[in-house]
Amino acid sequence: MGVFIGPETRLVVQGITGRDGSFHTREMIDYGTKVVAGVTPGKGGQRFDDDVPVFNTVDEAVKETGANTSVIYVPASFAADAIFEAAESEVDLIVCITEGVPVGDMVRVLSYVSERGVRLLGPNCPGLIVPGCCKVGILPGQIVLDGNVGVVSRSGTLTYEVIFQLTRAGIGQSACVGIGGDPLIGTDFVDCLTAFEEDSETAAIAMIGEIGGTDEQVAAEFVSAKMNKPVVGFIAGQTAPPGRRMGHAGAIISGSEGTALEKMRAFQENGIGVAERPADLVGLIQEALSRS
Amino acid sequence: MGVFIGPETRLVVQGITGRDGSFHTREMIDYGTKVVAGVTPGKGGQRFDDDVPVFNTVDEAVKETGANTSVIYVPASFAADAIFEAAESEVDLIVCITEGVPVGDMVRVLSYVSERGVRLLGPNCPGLIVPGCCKVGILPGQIVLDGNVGVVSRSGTLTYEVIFQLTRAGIGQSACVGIGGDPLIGTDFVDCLTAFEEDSETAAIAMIGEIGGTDEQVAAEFVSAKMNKPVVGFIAGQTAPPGRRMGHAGAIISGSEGTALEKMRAFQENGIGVAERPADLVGLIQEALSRS
Amino acid sequence: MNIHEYQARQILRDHGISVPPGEVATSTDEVLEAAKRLGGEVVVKAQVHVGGRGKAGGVKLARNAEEAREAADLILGMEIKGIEVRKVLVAPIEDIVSEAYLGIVLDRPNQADTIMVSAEGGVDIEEVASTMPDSIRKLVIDPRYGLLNHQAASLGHYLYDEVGAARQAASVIAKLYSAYRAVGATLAEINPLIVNDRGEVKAIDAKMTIDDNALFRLPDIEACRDLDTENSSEVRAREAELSYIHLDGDVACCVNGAGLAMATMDLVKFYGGEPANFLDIGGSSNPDKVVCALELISEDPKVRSILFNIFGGITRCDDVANGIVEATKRIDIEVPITIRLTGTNEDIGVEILKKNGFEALVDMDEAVKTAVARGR
Amino acid sequence: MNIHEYQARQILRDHGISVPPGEVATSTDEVLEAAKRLGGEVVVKAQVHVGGRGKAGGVKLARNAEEAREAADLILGMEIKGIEVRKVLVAPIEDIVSEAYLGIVLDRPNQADTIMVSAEGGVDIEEVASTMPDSIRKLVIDPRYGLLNHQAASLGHYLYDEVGAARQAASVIAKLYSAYRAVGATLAEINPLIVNDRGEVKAIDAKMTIDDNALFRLPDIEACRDLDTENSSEVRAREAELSYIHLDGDVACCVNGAGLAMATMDLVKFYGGEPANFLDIGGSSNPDKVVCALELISEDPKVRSILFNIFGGITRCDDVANGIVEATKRIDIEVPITIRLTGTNEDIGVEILKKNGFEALVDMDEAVKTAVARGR
Repeated sequence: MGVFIGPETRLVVQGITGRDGSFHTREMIDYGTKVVAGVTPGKGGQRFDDDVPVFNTVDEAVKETGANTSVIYVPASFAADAIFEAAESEVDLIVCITEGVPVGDMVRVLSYVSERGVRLLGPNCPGLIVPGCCKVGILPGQIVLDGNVGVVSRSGTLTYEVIFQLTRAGIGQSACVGIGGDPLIGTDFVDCLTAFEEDSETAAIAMIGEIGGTDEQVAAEFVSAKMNKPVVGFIAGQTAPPGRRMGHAGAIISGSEGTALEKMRAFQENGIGVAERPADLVGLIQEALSRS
Repeated sequence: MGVFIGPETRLVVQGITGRDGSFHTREMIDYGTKVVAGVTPGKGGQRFDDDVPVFNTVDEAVKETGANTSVIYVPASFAADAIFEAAESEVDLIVCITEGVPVGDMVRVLSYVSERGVRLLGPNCPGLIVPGCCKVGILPGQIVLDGNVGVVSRSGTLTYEVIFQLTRAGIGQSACVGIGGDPLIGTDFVDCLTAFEEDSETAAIAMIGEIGGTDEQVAAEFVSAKMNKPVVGFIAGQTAPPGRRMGHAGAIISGSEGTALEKMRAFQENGIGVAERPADLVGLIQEALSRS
Repeated sequence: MNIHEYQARQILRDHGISVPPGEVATSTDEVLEAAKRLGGEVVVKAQVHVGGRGKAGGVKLARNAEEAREAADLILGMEIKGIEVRKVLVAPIEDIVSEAYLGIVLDRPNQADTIMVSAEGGVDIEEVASTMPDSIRKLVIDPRYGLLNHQAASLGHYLYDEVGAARQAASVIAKLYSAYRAVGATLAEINPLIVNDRGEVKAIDAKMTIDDNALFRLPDIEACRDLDTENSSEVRAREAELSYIHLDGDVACCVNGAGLAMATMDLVKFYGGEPANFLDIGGSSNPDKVVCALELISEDPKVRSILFNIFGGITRCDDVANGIVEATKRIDIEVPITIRLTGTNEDIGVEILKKNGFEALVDMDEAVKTAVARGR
Repeated sequence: MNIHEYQARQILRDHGISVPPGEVATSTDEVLEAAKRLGGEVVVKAQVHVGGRGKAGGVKLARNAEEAREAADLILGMEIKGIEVRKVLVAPIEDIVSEAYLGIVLDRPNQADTIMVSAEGGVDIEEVASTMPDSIRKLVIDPRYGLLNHQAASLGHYLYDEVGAARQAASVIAKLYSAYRAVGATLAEINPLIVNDRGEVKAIDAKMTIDDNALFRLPDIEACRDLDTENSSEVRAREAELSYIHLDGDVACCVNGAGLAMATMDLVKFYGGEPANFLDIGGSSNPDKVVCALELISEDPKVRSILFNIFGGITRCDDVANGIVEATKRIDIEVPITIRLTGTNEDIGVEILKKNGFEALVDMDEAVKTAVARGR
């Protein structure tokens, strides 16, 4: 198995008949992901694209098809319900793409998934991909290249950018994971770094953070304390004016906490090479790989 | 240590300044229980009977005095709050004497105490006593006698009756535990039987049940499956008319479940000697002790 | 506490559940008028707190208002399982396409609330449970999260294939759970939950049992109590915070604690007597409770012997002794009183009794035997 | 979304918290009349969404209505941290015996809501946190059980020795938590929470931040939004579901995704330019969003170069390309446009652009460099 997903991943798509759900289901199938079921309440019994069976509930989908992973493309007002439902159905991994989920919902959801021992990725994340094998979410399959660099990022499209630049430089990825930029998320940097450290396919890791919160600082300390594999990083938002919101609810500079400068310093102090531009990650990774 | 309490018990009394709380605090102190603190919100800083320090919160009481056990004598409307508070303060055992606690409150309370790994006895129970050592609750100390019979009961005063008759016959007790007659309680028959089975001071057990629910049936199966020590039993409510409530909310005959007859049969089928009258328990226990 | 169907229907309505109209009536004329207002074709249903109304003839269909009046004439005043019918519910007849069962109960083994649904509605759930157990789907509610939306949705889909009905049912389930929690219920049933010919999901019959211990914070629900359907002695007992159930024997029992009270009744029977009541004066007793208890007993003409069996714990023997002395001064008791008194403050209690000419026994069996013998 | 003090006070009042009276006014005459109604001795407070009002002169005491009018004359129209004051709150002066701090915030590291109290109120909590950190008591709320009564009681006792004040404070804490949850807040502060000379605990100043993502289910709260205090471009952007923040530079950026947008701005700066804005067109874009984005940019007179940086994922390149074509037909754009387009449906998008005379770059650094150069 790769990081969190792999050839044994059997995917159920929640919201399979929606605009985004249907588009990305086809993309995932084309990439080779085993999409075994879809869920749209009221459309149980139908088939998506004359192929994937659709169920009214995740529970039925899991029981009938043996799905072990769920991906969520439902509107924000139903996203918390969808995560609860997936968690109760006993899948191992839930990937929530939906953005705009109220944090008040997430407080309850995170307590529930952690109690049930289910891994949640997101919400408001692009999902994850193991190049040449399997993708869950919305990461564009054509930009990745099979290789040995783990990519983990709080951002969506900035992740694509970094992957794209690595691939253009001939540097392949073992897995790319977008953890999402919301203030409350499931899987965090430390979870992903732990997985990459244990993953035999991964030789070095690129970590992409942004302003707001202290997750990057916590991750930096984890890297120096617990990791043997080299990690390099980039922080977006160096020019963001203090106190202004930059789209992501998580990207708020509050007082002295969470500035790009602070995070970059935490990286440096803990042995994480810091890229000034996304493009500089390529050189840093090449150097890290040559050392390891 | 005895069953659940012993010489190392350090007790905090919630509702120490109330009518029942103050009366029974004096009784417990007279019996030798180490009452180290009391709690009455708003009376923090005072001393009960010029001796026991009173605190506003259980948390303070535990931190200041090292209390490890709590007993609750507050009115029904505050009982759930009192249990939550005791559970959060990290005592090991909570004994709730209060009767009339809404079951809707208890549903949440039981989930909370079980999560925190705290033992709750009650509500609506007389508490427990280890003869000659320590008592927590309202069991009259003068009726017990130190010995090797464990008594466990869903009832209050019927427990006293059984203890009284054993004592008059010269049969002492290792511990007497009243688990309470409400439909939702913390510690149940099986918990007490487990403790008695493990307790080196206990040679035989008298179990007193009543109509309603299926706890006695579950306990009977446990006795035959897991216990080596002899158990004898009595069920109150043989003459209770079906479908009428007999004071305890738990004592309702619903459908075919929970009649005295059914419970007595479960006892017999699982090797538990059944007494027709409370007085008959004496002979049954004597016989059991002579066999063991 | 049980509440009537019409009261339960109102609670459901207050929580947004679709319930057909209906009126309560206590006379045939009221039923006639109600039936006219409701369009004539109605069902007349006895409002009593016992099951099996239908089989007992307590539910009748009427094609017009006059038939409704005739039905009411038969139902009002009839006795169902010993309870006189004093009220009926008059409701229009719905065009029923399908009948399902929906219930929420306090689930003692799971220490949680459990929702049960079955597409086999309209009959007793006990019957469904025994004949078609697989048709019942149960959901134990985690009290920490409450009923989650997807859980209600899933039960809706279980009941109905049609998505509109499934969604309506999910909504009814969520609202019933809100109602159940808001009124401190230990049972809430909608049976049948119907789909009518317009595809609407509606609650036809409703039943609720309220936790007595929750009533102190729910004055509106306490007001649902129907004192007419209760024994007046039992009503007075409850007001005095006693637990009293009238029975048919002649040995009156006055005991502290429910378990001991039941054991005392069992022992009365064991020694050849018949208990006249169950009477638990409870813990923390004050002398007034004992006075009320003796008043209730003294009003039962069948009673030929009175037995006190008091084992003091939180109840103090001196309080009970004072109560007995006080009560016997106020009330003229003509039957023998046997007193067993032991436990907390026993010495003081016995002293009080002696001073006032009463004897106190210590042994329960002896006291019961004596009381039974004195009642012969 | 931030709401004004007077709006937060109303929410507290709706949840049963004792808040002194107060009136909002937008003119000196209104302030005069309000002050008269409130008894003359009042405080006049600027209603702006920034901290440090007091230091900036935005809060003034008045001994009578005429003084209030004079205070309002100074405050209305003044600028605090670049925001013009258009409204003031007029409230009577309370006799304050003690000032405490009470706040509830979304606690990211604990993934829960946290209550903070301190007996050192009336100043910024950041200041308290740095000067007297031990005076702050924190309580992380378990979302599964909510705030438990004993927890609120314990915080009340922590704040006040006097039992009456402690109980009132516990009640305020419980009500503030209800309010916080009901309005989807991520911050709710009462600072100061006072005890007045009659021993009453009251909320004097109130501050709330609402989770934008929760507003869809709270139309009443959405209605609190003060469009006057926001940049009109930003208001229009929000209505079009764009994230837009106006800045002072000359290179306009139009990007999909917040992280990439920030990285793009960083790169503009890296290559010697100054970003004119932050603009995230988000995921699932439709062509209309791009049109609105270009409209907003074209209205900024400082802009000398426009840069699109689109990496298609859930956003499709063809949608963006269509938007650009559509927008440039509708709006007269006079500055150079540089487009970087790659990812989902890239081929179709590039094809559309080419057909309409636009060039598309693939490399981000190259695109940023080009856009910066074109803006010179």
